[in-house]
Amino acid sequence: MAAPVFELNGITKEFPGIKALDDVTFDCQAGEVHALVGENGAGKSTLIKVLSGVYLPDAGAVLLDGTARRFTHPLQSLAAGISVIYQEFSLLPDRTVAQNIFLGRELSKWGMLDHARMQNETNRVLAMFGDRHRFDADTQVSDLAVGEQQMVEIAKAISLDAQVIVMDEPTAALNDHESELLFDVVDQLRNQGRSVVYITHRMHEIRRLADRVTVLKDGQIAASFDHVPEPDVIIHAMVGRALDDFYPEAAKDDETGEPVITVQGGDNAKLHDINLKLRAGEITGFAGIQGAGRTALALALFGVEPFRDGTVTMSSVPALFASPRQAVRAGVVMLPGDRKSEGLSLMQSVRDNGMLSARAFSRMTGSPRSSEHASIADMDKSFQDLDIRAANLDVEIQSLSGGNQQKAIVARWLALNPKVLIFVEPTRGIDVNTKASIYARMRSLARGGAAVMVISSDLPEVLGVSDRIMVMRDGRIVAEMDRGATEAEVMAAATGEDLRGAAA
Amino acid sequence: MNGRIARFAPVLLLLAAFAIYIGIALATDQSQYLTFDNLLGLLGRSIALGITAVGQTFAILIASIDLSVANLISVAAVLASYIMSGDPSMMLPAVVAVLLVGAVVGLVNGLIITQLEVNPLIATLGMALILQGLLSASFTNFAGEVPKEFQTFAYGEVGGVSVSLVFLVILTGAAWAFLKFTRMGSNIYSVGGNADAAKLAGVRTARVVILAHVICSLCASVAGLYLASRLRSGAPWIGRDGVYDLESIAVVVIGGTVLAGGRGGVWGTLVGVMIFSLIDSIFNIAGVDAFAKQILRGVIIVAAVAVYAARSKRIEA
Amino acid sequence: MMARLLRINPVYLVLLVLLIAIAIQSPHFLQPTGYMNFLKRAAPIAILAVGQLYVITSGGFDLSTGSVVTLTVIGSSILLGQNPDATWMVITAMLAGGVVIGVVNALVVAYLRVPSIIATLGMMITLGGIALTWSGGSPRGYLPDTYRFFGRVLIKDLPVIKILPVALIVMVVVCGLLWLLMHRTNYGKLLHAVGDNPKSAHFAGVPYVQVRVVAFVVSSVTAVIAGILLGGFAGVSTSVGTGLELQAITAAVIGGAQLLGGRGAVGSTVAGALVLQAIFTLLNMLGFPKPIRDVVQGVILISAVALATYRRRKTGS
Amino acid sequence: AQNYDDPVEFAKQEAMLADTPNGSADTPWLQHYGTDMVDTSAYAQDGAATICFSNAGVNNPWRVVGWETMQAEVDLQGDRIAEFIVTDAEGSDDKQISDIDDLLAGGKCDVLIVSPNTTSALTPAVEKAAEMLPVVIFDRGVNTDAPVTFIKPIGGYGFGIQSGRFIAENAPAGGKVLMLRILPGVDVLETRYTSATHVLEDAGMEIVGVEFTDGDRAKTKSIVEDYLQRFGTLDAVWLDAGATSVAAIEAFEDAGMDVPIVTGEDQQDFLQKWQELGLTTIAPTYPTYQWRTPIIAALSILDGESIPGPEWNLPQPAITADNLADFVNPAMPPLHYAACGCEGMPNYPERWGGK
Ligand SMILES: Nc1ncnc2c1ncn2[C@@H]1O[C@H](COP(=O)(O)OP(=O)(O)OP(=O)(O)O)[C@@H](O)[C@H]1O
Ligand SMILES: Nc1ncnc2c1ncn2[C@@H]1O[C@H](COP(=O)(O)OP(=O)(O)OP(=O)(O)O)[C@@H](O)[C@H]1O
Ligand SMILES: [Mg+2]
Ligand SMILES: [Mg+2]
Repeated sequence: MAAPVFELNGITKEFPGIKALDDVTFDCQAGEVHALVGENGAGKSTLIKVLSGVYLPDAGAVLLDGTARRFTHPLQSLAAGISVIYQEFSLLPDRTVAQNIFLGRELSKWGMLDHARMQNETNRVLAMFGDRHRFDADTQVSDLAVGEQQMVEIAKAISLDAQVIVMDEPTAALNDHESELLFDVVDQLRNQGRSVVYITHRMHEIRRLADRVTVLKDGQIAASFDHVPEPDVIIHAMVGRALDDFYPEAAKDDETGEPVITVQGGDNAKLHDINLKLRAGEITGFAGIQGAGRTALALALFGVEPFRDGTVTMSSVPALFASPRQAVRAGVVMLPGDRKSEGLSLMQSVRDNGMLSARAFSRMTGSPRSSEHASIADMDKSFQDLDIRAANLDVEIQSLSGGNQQKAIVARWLALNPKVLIFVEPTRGIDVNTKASIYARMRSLARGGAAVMVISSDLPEVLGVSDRIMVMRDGRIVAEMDRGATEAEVMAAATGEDLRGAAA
Repeated sequence: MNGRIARFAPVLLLLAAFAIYIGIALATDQSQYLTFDNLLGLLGRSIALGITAVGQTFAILIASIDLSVANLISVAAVLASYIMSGDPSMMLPAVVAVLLVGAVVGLVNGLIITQLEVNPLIATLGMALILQGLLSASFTNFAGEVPKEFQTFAYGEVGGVSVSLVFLVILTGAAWAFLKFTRMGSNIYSVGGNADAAKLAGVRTARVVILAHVICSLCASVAGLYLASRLRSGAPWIGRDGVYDLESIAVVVIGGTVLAGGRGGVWGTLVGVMIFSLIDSIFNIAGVDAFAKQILRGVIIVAAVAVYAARSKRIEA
Repeated sequence: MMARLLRINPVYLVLLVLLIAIAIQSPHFLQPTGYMNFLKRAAPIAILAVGQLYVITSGGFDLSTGSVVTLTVIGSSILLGQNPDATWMVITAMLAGGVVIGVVNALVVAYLRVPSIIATLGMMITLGGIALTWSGGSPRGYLPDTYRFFGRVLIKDLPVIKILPVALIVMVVVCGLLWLLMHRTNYGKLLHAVGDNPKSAHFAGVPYVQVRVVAFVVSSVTAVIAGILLGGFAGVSTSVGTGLELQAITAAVIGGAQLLGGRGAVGSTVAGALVLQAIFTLLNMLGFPKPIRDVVQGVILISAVALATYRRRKTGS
Repeated sequence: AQNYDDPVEFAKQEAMLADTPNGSADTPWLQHYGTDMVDTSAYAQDGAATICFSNAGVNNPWRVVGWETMQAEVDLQGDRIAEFIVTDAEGSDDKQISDIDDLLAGGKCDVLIVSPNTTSALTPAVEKAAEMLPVVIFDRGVNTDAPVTFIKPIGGYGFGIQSGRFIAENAPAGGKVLMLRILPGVDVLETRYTSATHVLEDAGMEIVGVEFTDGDRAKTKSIVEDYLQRFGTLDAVWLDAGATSVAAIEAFEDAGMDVPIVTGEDQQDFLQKWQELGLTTIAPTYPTYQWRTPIIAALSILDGESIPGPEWNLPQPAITADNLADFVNPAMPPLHYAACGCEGMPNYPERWGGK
């Protein structure tokens, strides 16, 4: 085997109260895609940050082309040819695509910025995605959809012509179409002889891309494969057991009840002629390409950007909410897609985050220990049921991993016994094991009589969890399918093209 | 689309203020205020504010703020007139000393903010108190005097236009070019827009923050020199009495630079200054009494900022 | 061990050290008149600081409180000058005025989305103008003894403590109630959540506008109460409130409040106010002039925040 | 920097205090010391005058009373004044310079009155204005003789002499005196302090402290409380201005002590407290009737009449126990300055906030 481009040898990294990495060894060769997988909190991102110099390891060595290096700033690793797409976005919304791509290494001529050359370079990099993207070098980033912003991130990393490119869950915000663009880019990189470290929770991406697979668990190497094994082998290594029932079983016939919420002729700036019934006991999945209007529909139902026209009713009572508070009061709740900015109070404790909504709907002067909807004890029990892992429940929630944070928001809503739950990208950045438990939770909520709405860019997920699938395109619901629909059928409806032939 | 409205909002506000000015001048039969000289004079009213605000724009662009400018202005003015003491040969040393003090104050502000990670509002407020205290402990009144030659800065004219006005326009132009065409200028926008992202991309954010504060403080020092020239001397209260801290922030924001950083520019700030001068003049020709003026000014600041803010969907702190 | 020490809010320790230093400087301080006078003077600033803490915890600043204090004193004296027997009615009217000002501040912030520094700065300027217009620039009327009771009267001939200023009772009651509201009710938790992340609070169904309104109202109402105490202590003047908002912010910051929201404790804020008052007292005793006081206030402001940042990093919280 | 401890000026003002001013004692705002007059025939013009006034600000009660008095004087003059154009610099030198520019640019002024915010800063602007039209300065001066005249009361030294002497004569010999000042750096206040200090020291009084109050009543009261704690008692409190005298008096009251000499000024709240408690004290004045004089002077200039100049020194009476009753008027606001010379003017007392 050729010498690896980089090696991480015996890396150990501790944070106050947690050993995030424990004697981890990892490497990557030229022209290779090495997949790094593991549950939430396994230490994947931390390992990458050690490689790139965001963190200094407590023990162990970083070797590049066989020489030990000590990066203390991402800039140094970048200069050494390591480029990272971090899990958290790092774009400047008020600047253009070109300005973002050249952030920190602007080209200049005679001491003046060379705007024209940066523009050209940017367009050259964007060409790697083919011509199927909707933006160009001088588009302002804030005008882009989330998936497109992720593509800018990727373009930025690629444009550096680095030898090593690390992608930390790059497809988390991408739809299938955009994911395909990305896979093409990864193939191109491999063919150019670059090394790619690819972190993901999605098994089919590993099959599609990886040459090697390493599994992290609790900060240690759980398994390492020089080939791509079957998914259940990987999953077994990640969770320590096989996942038999990954997706929940379908709703039984007698479980589907009356419509809980009904929309007729719903219309606003982004949505047109929405007719929709969400039924008790049923999980309704929403599929569509980015910008199809799924999030907009969720925001309309939840009262953030309400319908301007049409009627919404819940058991024949008008339910056109003007604010989330009204929606929640009526029993419609949403789990936002962007947990950090829309879901969490990062500085508050896990408990306080869980209790937040229960308190919001109790008397303001009432005791925070036992509000009308839940007591601290109830909440602690709920946390336990959901298997939330935290040092203790009084730590700030920002110290928890993404999956555990998501569960805390689930616990928050459970306290209010909601009638309609809207999950937006419920498993973005969440590991397989936790995913399964969230799916199971959705089903049990439905069994409890709630209507569940799921919006996800992960098509297998939509197909796997839903009893009924609604496909959206250009702000309209264009198709309704039953459980058992195929990816090809859904994509055909979502794109308006017949892809069945092409998919074969 | 929204971006475009935001871009021109300061100009629209300026036109509105201008229309009111003309309207009132005509309505009260005071058309003598509408001559070209008078309109130039309008801008000339606010040179010190303009110079300070150009600097403040840099601080706000990096999502910081500088509340110490007013007191630094006093320090600069007092120091300048104290060192000059009427002696033309001391002009150069005095200017150098004042700029040096400005640079040091900016440096210290920047260091406190970046190295001690103190909230900029608090850091510069603390600096303001420290500067004012040190100055008042050393000087209690007008100190020294600037020589006649130095008064050219405030009172001289080139081609019928005052030197100071020309200076302000050149300063603004230079600041604009710096922001637009240099890497450092680009970094200022990046750090203001998303400091973490800039850091990850290898921008030395601390240096950018410090530089922005140094520029801000240098501008305030120059404003102090201007006031020393205009008032012939410097006193420990002139910066504070001119409320240059709050007014400079207000004009920057009215000029379209967002307090959260990363968006805006110095030409907008200059427009903001013109709006403020116009408002002052409107009050003068309409004969609004001093107390009512104050009420209106408070309302106008909030209303002008609301014009920008109401469009944004963000939930502000 | 070190970590545990770091976790205790150092403000209490600092307060203890300062009080010991004062007692050494002036043994008289240990007698009832000594420490009671100290507490009496600290009362208005402690009350103001706790009110300010509510706004800081909600993620903003309230710069208008100083002018609310002034307006309260001026307004009360004008109204009572016309009808000296109406003390209770005037106090009620002033508190109602405080509520209105708080509501306006909050609505401007929440609906017009004007950053709270600018919104309350505008309010500060406007209220200053209103106070001047209402009074014609100079105090009018007077404050009868029934009104001045709260700020001026000492209850005498008590066992052990001998004297007890009414202002101290007011402080204990007000701060006690606000402690309960902040730390023992749902509201307090919601306030922290809104300050931490307004958007996620909004999405969690928190009535964030109401939460903010209450925070600003608490702040303005505490300013009215502080105004009643200050007017009671020394009578009418047009400058009573000047600079108090900065002292209140300083006190809250010394007490460890997290600027921009999400963290704050009433107990340590009161301690912060006492620390500030103790420092001023000590400087006076040591014969330092006012300018030096400013310098010291500036230095402690910066170091308090720097220390808090440092602690947070060390304890990893 | 200026010299605030000038023996020549001290002697000059001391002499004026002893001297009798020219003119009728019923109209002190028209009186003047000495015989120097300036000829203004060059400025004579016909018809109603447009008077322009650049005010430093109305940012303290003294200026508020003065400003009302001046406007009343304008009303009193009726048709003689066609227009009275005013700018208010809100306490900023920079703005006042612009204001004067604006007034000149407006081109309507026949005569310009300036109440400078600070002496040296306004000098160039005033010089420039004086080239174009007659200028009258009052209250604070300018460093130039370009204006036609500069109207002011006797001055700060005189004020300090009056209150200092009273303490020296009425307090126990060698007694403890606390001196309270508003803030440093204001010329009229600095000279009050230096002259009073000389008088007190010469009389062998013990000055136990000099403190700045920022003109804040709460601070004043706190300071006096602290001194009482430290020294047990005080024999006199000297203040450079009367706005916070009552707060100083209250500190004694609240401590349950007899009130010693606490000097003040002609503010009503102080005078009333004095009368109510039967205090032993004095109230030197810096009379607000000086705001009447510039209007009268301006009109005289445009009539070509000679007026006192280049310095027009107005009398500066002190209120004593003998004439206290003449000045006390509970109908007036607490910080109304009794020596306003405004009792006979239109709209008295409402215009000044009385009832
Ligand atoms: N800055 C930090 N301070 C304290 N603990 C941290 C920090 N960063 C990460 N951790 C902890 O280290 C562990 C590993 O986190 P890491 O982010 O590497 O997980 P991950 O494998 O990337 O998970 P995910 O799939 O959710 O992204 C987690 O328990 C996390 O809570
Ligand atoms: N959390 C949010 N809060 C407020 N507005 C949002 C939020 N998320 C999305 N939006 C708004 O909704 C619009 C639609 O979002 P987007 O472009 O992602 O399409 P979408 O409707 O989400 O389509 P899909 O979800 O099917 O991809 C966005 O342009 C944005 O203005
Ligand atoms: Mg991760
Ligand atoms: Mg979406």
